[in-house]
Amino acid sequence: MAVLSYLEAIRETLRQEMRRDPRIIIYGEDVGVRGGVFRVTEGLQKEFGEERVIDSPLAEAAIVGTAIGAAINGLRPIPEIQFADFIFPAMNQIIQEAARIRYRSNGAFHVPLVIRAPFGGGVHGALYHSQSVEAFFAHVPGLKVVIPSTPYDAKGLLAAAIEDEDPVLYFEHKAAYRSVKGEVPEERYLIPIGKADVKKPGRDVSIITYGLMVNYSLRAAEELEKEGISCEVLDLRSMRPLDVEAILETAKKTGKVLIVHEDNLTGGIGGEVSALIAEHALFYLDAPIVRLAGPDVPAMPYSPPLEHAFMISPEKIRDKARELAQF
Amino acid sequence: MAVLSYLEAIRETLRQEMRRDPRIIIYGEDVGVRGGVFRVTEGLQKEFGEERVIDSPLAEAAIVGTAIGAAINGLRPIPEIQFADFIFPAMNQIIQEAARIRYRSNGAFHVPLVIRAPFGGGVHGALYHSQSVEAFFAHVPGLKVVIPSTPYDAKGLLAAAIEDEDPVLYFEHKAAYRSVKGEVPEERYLIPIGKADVKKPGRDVSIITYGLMVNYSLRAAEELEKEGISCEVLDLRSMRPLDVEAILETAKKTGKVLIVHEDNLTGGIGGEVSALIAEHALFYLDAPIVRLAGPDVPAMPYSPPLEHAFMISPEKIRDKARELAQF
Amino acid sequence: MADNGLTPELMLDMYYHMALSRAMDDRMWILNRQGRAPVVYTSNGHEAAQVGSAFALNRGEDWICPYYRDLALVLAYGMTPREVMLHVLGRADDPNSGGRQMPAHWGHAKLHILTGGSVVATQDVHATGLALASKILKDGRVAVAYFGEGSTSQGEFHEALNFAAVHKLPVIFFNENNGYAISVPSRKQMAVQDVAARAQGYGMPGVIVDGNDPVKVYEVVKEAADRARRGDGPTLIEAKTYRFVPHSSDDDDRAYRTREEVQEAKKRDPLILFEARLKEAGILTDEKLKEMQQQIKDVVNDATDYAEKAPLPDPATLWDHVYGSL
Amino acid sequence: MADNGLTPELMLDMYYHMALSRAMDDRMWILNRQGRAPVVYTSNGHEAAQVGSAFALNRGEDWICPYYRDLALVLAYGMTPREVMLHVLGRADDPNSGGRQMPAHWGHAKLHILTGGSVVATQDVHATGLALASKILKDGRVAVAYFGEGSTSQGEFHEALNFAAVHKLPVIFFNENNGYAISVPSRKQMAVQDVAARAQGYGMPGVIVDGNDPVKVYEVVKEAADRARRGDGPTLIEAKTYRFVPHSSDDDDRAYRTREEVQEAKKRDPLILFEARLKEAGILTDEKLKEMQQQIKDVVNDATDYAEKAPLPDPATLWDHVYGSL
Ligand SMILES: Cc1ncc(C[n+]2csc(CCOP(=O)(O)OP(=O)(O)O)c2C)c(N)n1
Ligand SMILES: Cc1ncc(C[n+]2csc(CCOP(=O)(O)OP(=O)(O)O)c2C)c(N)n1
Ligand SMILES: [Mg+2]
Ligand SMILES: [Mg+2]
Repeated sequence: MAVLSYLEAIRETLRQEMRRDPRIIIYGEDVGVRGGVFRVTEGLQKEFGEERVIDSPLAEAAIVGTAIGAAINGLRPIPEIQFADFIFPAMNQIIQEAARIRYRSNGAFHVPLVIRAPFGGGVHGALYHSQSVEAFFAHVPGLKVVIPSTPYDAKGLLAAAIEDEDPVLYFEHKAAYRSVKGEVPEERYLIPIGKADVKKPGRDVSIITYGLMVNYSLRAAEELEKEGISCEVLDLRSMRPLDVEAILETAKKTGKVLIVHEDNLTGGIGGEVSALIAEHALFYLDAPIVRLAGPDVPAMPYSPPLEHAFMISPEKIRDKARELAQF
Repeated sequence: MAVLSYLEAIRETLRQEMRRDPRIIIYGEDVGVRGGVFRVTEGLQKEFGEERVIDSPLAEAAIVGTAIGAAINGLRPIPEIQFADFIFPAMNQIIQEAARIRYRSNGAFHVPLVIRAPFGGGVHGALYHSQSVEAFFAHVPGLKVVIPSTPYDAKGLLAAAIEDEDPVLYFEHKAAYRSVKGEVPEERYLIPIGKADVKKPGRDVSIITYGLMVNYSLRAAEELEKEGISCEVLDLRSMRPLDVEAILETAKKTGKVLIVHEDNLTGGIGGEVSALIAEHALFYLDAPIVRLAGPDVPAMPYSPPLEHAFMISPEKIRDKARELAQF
Repeated sequence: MADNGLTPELMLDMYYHMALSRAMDDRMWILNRQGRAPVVYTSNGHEAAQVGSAFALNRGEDWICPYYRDLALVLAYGMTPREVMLHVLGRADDPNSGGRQMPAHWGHAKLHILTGGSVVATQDVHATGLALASKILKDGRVAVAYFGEGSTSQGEFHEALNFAAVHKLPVIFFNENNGYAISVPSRKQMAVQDVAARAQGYGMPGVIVDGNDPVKVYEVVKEAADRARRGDGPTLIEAKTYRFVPHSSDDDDRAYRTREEVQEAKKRDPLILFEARLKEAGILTDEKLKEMQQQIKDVVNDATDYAEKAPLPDPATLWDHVYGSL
Repeated sequence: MADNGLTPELMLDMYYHMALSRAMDDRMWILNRQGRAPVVYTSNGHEAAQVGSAFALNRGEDWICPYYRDLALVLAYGMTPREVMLHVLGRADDPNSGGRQMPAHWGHAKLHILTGGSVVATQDVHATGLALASKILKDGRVAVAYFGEGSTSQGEFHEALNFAAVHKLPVIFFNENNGYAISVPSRKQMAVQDVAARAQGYGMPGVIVDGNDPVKVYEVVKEAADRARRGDGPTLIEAKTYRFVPHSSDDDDRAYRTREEVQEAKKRDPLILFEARLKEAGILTDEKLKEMQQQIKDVVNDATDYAEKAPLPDPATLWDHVYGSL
């Protein structure tokens, strides 16, 4: 099996899907000639032509809004938002339109649409090239939100998102693009949206997380293993719908839950996960439910000491998990 | 003391504040000649002139964005978004600009701004005139979010929001505008943002809520009182910052917590409140933390049976609280 | 009039739909005043612009993206009075939304009437997207977005026109300029007289048309549609019109415009003007008119009765259609 | 040239700032290639447009709302090279952001340089708001928003211009049209040749100016500022320019434009043109030029050294300035 980077897995999946389904079009800022600012779409315009890989005007509401129209009229658009930070001008189209069209039309219309956007920090991107925005969308019924942590998942989740008949936000961690590598089968496969994945089984503490933090949590778990602490790492994969069953199962199994995300603590996905456990598995708990998340400051600063202070690291996860194990 | 409606309390506070501070301007769609579609700003243009009460173009990003500029250049703007549902085009200005300007400029700039918007359902407003949008903003460091439940709070919180040096979202429940009445002192007073309020003390169950649901919860508590069940009703008043201390105090006191909001369940304020308790007061709990919230459907439908099925009612609250008391 | 393709029959049919819409509209307001419809919107005064434009399209095949003002449009496009009333009364069988949306939030998949929400100007972008797909799929369809002049202040209006022009898409932007956005007069909305003045800045034709003349409207829309189908790109059309009644049943327009102004505008009531014109041309006789009026009365009564008897949605359906599959 | 108010001294000062900016810019790229600055942006090629416009304003009093392209602008507006380098290297004393923002995210309260984020076009709306306050407070200030042609596709550009025109605000929209938005050429950005063509649709003057000529730019900005101060409202100015180097240090412009095109554009390098012109006019001598070049070298070295020695932010300050008070 080929070993691909996270970025390559996404690119090759886009290519495979576009070969499979002529209705798929890609567009966004710089996705064509330039192949995207991260080069995720590199080579695709060459293969599929200017009509299927479109350099659009610099206008996110138009990018998403026209994709909605195009989806309704028979295409399968995969618009790219250049950085997740720039998705806000399209908020109105995503939340008020894409998410509500099926419901408001009583099922007469629907919007098969995959919005791709790189997110996350740790790459000197500063306030406006480091944001985690998944919580805004995970709050919205009608949307699905997925975040892969590995090249394998990147492929399977992207194919599933494209297959889905509803709008899916697909966030790619930019720090994972080149640093995370793994085996990826050549043939097409789908990873069901809404299913979490136990990336490492364990007994003492459950680490529930997603995205790049899965990789960091695995590193932390590995270190703790040497200390005799056994962590289970649950990769949520999908922020909406959440896999409630898997969340409760791991909570019940270990009785100690650490939730990790890079997004700001307050109002992040972690609160929802914690609340689900506190409502449905409370009496299995042996310790408080702990969240380790981005600090409640507006966004990630640029200067290395500040960026470092903001970012969640394997060490921070390890320390919190150890503390919890020893509770 | 005068008895005012919730709406009148807001209008009279705006008037009082504008008399006090000539830097205050109001603008938005239909706020001038028409006095707002709910007539909250009625009479203000007559008193303060067209320059201080401005009928703006139909453009929410411009309404909020120009208010940011005006605030930085010395005014105290109070823009109105006609319905909270229409705040999405301004999301970019609120989240990426207003919330981050102080932080990104290292304190050199700040944005004293109060964004008013009617929210909430139960008035046949359907999908786009019934929404609760507070969770989106409560997730954002740099913003403050308040929601009054009574005319008294409406005045004190609005004055405090105007006094605040940072952007505050002030959401008004449109079903409360005329139905909720109460005594309001003539003189100016501030209710500190970030402080919750025990609207009714109790022993058996804590109901943590805000906005119109405070009124509904009080009704439920009254009924349960007759059954010998004593509920404490905590009005959060401020969604950001949350009054963590007050939340933990009531949770520890009763050991049984019911969180109520009209906004969709998943990703709503309730998850955050629950997570705070599950992390910091877990061992005081005698029962699972229960959330009663708007269903996870895209937005409130129009037709009465569907609207009714969506809305939280005093009866639904009563039943849940009773269940919890009997746990 | 012959060379534009409008036969006497078509013109009579236009008139019928204008009159039907006015009658439906009046009935809706009565239902509201009787407490049987919590809120209603209106197309009263806009009928010529809407019906004229509908007739210029390949109805049911081309896409229209209406807004809440477009009752006459959707009727002319094929929505039945019964369907409209099911919608207005929030009934389960409402094809627009199954009773989920407020009245006047149109959408009819089979007729290619795009579902609309309340947020103004979003449909401008959707129409552009529909047209993008049509260009790629070569399905020959034109998409038309309808919108008020107030909504042109929204950023999405701008983004839509710009995108459409760059990609030369088969789309028409049809503005119904009635001079007000609820209470805000257009001089507070924009510093130019005409919405059409913006077209040049996007690189597309901007056409002003008398919105009280359905034939003129028909002609300019036809031309724009031909242009679109030829691959020559979008057109911005501005129909000058007037709303004769308040914005919605929750509005009171006396707060912001004089009765004299409204009376003055009513002298150019498109329904009355077109009636006179058809009579003058010998297309409409007194007899035919009476017959038509009776037919409309019957149709409106039938639609109202039908909808009032129709069941409301089952509360359990609250959970339907959140997703296609989970 | 006398009647425009530009004395020889002022013109020399203009040239100095253009050359200083170019030198600072070059240094920043070196720092990047050496791994000492993770990312840098550029104003290389835009200097005449930026400096010319700055000199036409009441510097430090009027508001400017720059974007990441505007190094020459902020230098001409009074930001010192040391301040710039503190910013570029993310130092604690960076007056723009205390090291919080990426390089080229300007903001300097004392100089009335508005803080900017990365989201394009938001500053157009802020400038409009600053001007709204100026109009109400009668403080005599003009606000100027700077932006690339790519960003004019954003809805907020439209909303800003419309709002400003309706309220006749003292604001100038200054477009630096370099023909590309990263890799996207302007023909894929808009279907018109000139950004200025949009002005008419808002009811304001649209002025095209040679962005390689700082004097011409100075003149049109001066006129627009006078107009604004007179209460006659906003102006849209389009300076035609070119970016000589990649979009940022992360970009590789060979992917989207030929070397020939870049070479051709460089024949109109504003720095070289202005130097020749000043020499021709006898304002700049070889001696003076040499002296200036040495001065610039020293200043740039000093700024770099100073900033490199300056402390990075204390991690504990991560929590500062979230709110004024809680
Ligand atoms: C984004 C948004 N903001 C506010 C509203 C509330 N609103 C509904 S209609 C309307 C006025 C629209 O005026 P115009 O576009 O001229 O259309 P008309 O009603 O005159 O046909 C407003 C402000 C809305 N629907 N959407
Ligand atoms: C809303 C938004 N979308 C995308 C980006 C990413 N981006 C940064 S600069 C740029 C191109 C801007 O081009 P232009 O406005 O012409 O300015 P120039 O860089 O050419 O001076 C893009 C797409 C952004 N900063 N903001
Ligand atoms: Mg109008
Ligand atoms: Mg450019």
